Amino acid sequence: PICPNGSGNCQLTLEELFDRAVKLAHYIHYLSSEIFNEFDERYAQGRGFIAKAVNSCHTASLTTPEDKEQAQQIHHEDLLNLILGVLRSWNDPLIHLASEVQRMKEAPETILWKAVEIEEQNKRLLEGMEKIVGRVHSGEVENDIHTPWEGLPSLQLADEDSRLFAFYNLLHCLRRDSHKIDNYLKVLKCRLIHDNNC
Amino acid sequence: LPPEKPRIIKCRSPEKETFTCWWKPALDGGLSTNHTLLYSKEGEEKVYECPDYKTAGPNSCYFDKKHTSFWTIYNITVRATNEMGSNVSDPHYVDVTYIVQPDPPVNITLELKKSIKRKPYLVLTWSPPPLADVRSGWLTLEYELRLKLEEGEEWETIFVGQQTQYKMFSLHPGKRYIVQIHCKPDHHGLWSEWSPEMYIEIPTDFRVKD
Amino acid sequence: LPPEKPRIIKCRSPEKETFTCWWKPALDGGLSTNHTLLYSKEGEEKVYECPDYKTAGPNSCYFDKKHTSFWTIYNITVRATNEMGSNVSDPHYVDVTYIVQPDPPVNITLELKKSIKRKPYLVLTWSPPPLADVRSGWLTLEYELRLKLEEGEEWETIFVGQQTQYKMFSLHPGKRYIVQIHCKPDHHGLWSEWSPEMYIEIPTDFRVKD
Repeated sequence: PICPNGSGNCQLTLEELFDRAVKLAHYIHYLSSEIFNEFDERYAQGRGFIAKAVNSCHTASLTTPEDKEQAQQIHHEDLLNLILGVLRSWNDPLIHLASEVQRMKEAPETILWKAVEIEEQNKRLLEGMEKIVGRVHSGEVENDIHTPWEGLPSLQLADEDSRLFAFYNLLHCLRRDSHKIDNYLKVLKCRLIHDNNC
Repeated sequence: LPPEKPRIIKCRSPEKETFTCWWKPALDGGLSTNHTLLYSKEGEEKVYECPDYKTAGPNSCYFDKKHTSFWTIYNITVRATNEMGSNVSDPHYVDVTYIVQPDPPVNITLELKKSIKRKPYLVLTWSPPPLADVRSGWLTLEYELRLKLEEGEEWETIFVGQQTQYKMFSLHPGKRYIVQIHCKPDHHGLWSEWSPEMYIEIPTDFRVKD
Repeated sequence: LPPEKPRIIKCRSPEKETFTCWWKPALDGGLSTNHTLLYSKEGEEKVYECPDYKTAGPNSCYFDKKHTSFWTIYNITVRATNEMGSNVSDPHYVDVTYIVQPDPPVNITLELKKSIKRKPYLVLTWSPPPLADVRSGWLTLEYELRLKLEEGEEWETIFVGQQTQYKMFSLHPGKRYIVQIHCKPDHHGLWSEWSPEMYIEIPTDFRVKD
């Protein structure tokens, strides 16, 4: 870290902030994939959930880049705000995911642990992204991009198939959105820090 | 008789920008059969036809950049039609994010070096496959190498993460080794083929003087 | 007399989630002295006091998950106060990523093997410390092993990168060796303690037939 001589305050460089954000986003997506795969193997085999899980993520209304060109053309401040918006949109569902998974019949320890770990690390990444946006953003950090989640009742449905589908869909969306965040941060890091020469 | 049900064999993307699907044509009992690939994308009612039946050869459909989206589920079917009727394959759900299979790494070099304490070690370096744009950060590749003694049976496989260089420390002096490397997108996708076999001989005089 | 200047000795994090700082208390000339740890975060004027003086024992401050951020640099000082006055340590800057010191590797095994042409070699294998293993992909570790003849003086240290296995070729038949391994996060951070000493005897009949 740069510790300016004599001044009472050292500061992390933008590169260091991005390095940590990329590593953390990579880790969160790794966990999200693992928890999805474990849940899919244990609870979703043969239930045809994939066909139903189409276009039902609570963050679908956030228009995010869907290919390389879109990811490269979007202004970095807009992409940073989108990342913040997706992260904020997951705060609430992740809190409930962690508590609802604990209520599931013999939910394996590994799924339980991951749900709690993802919730904690997501909050941590949000803290870091707000710091990065604060550094990069000329103006005030935009706080409005955020999509509400009304999925809690479906996680508590009595009918097992519907309840399991609600979990499946939430984990499917978590895997997708965490992968987007991981990918966008890698693109932004290469663009802003390495001049597109990673 | 109308044709039997065709079957979509697989879909692959070599560089996370375009993708191709291949199908197994329906048995046509001698009548000339025509195949049509149809797809719809998550969140849209519209059904599209394959944009390009040519580029990737027979019984294939090539989706160029304009027709390729990520984090979106494609519902793909193939319909076989002859003069007696038609038959549709089962739907094939694809999110291109999960079907990326890159080409093998290139420019592999093997170099023998001596550490400060005269221990021999092997430095391997390589480059990502040319098609893969890792510079922009859109695609991030991970690598795995394997090596074995020329006359040996068992490969030793080592995952090296995103590095494009690796130092091998524990080598038999006087032996010949075979080395190969392959790669995969981080998180999702499939391992590439192994790179062509490369040979390296560890000189005997590398024996450490006790 | 007011107390002398206290000194912050070190700060360590076992897993990038929490961290602890220790200080050397000021010489107090017999008067009862009280120590207070204060810290501020980069870019913030606010000054906070140590959240927990107990958990990590005397003359220490423990920062739990809630108080640990790895997006900022901490500016930490310790103030010693007695009835005659007080004195403040020099500031100690802490970036949690740089002070990670993992626990040593575990499950170390030593196995003597004979290669195809009866050449003996020793295969060492080990596992990452439990905490790092669970967090794979988040805490990437590198390893270094050292060995020496039991009656020898000098350790031979070998860096083995991220491998969790190593083959040793040049060993003296009939001798006893001591082996230890330690690990470090791949970019920043500190070497762990050495693992407990392990012993291996190379049988005499392992004489190398050239």
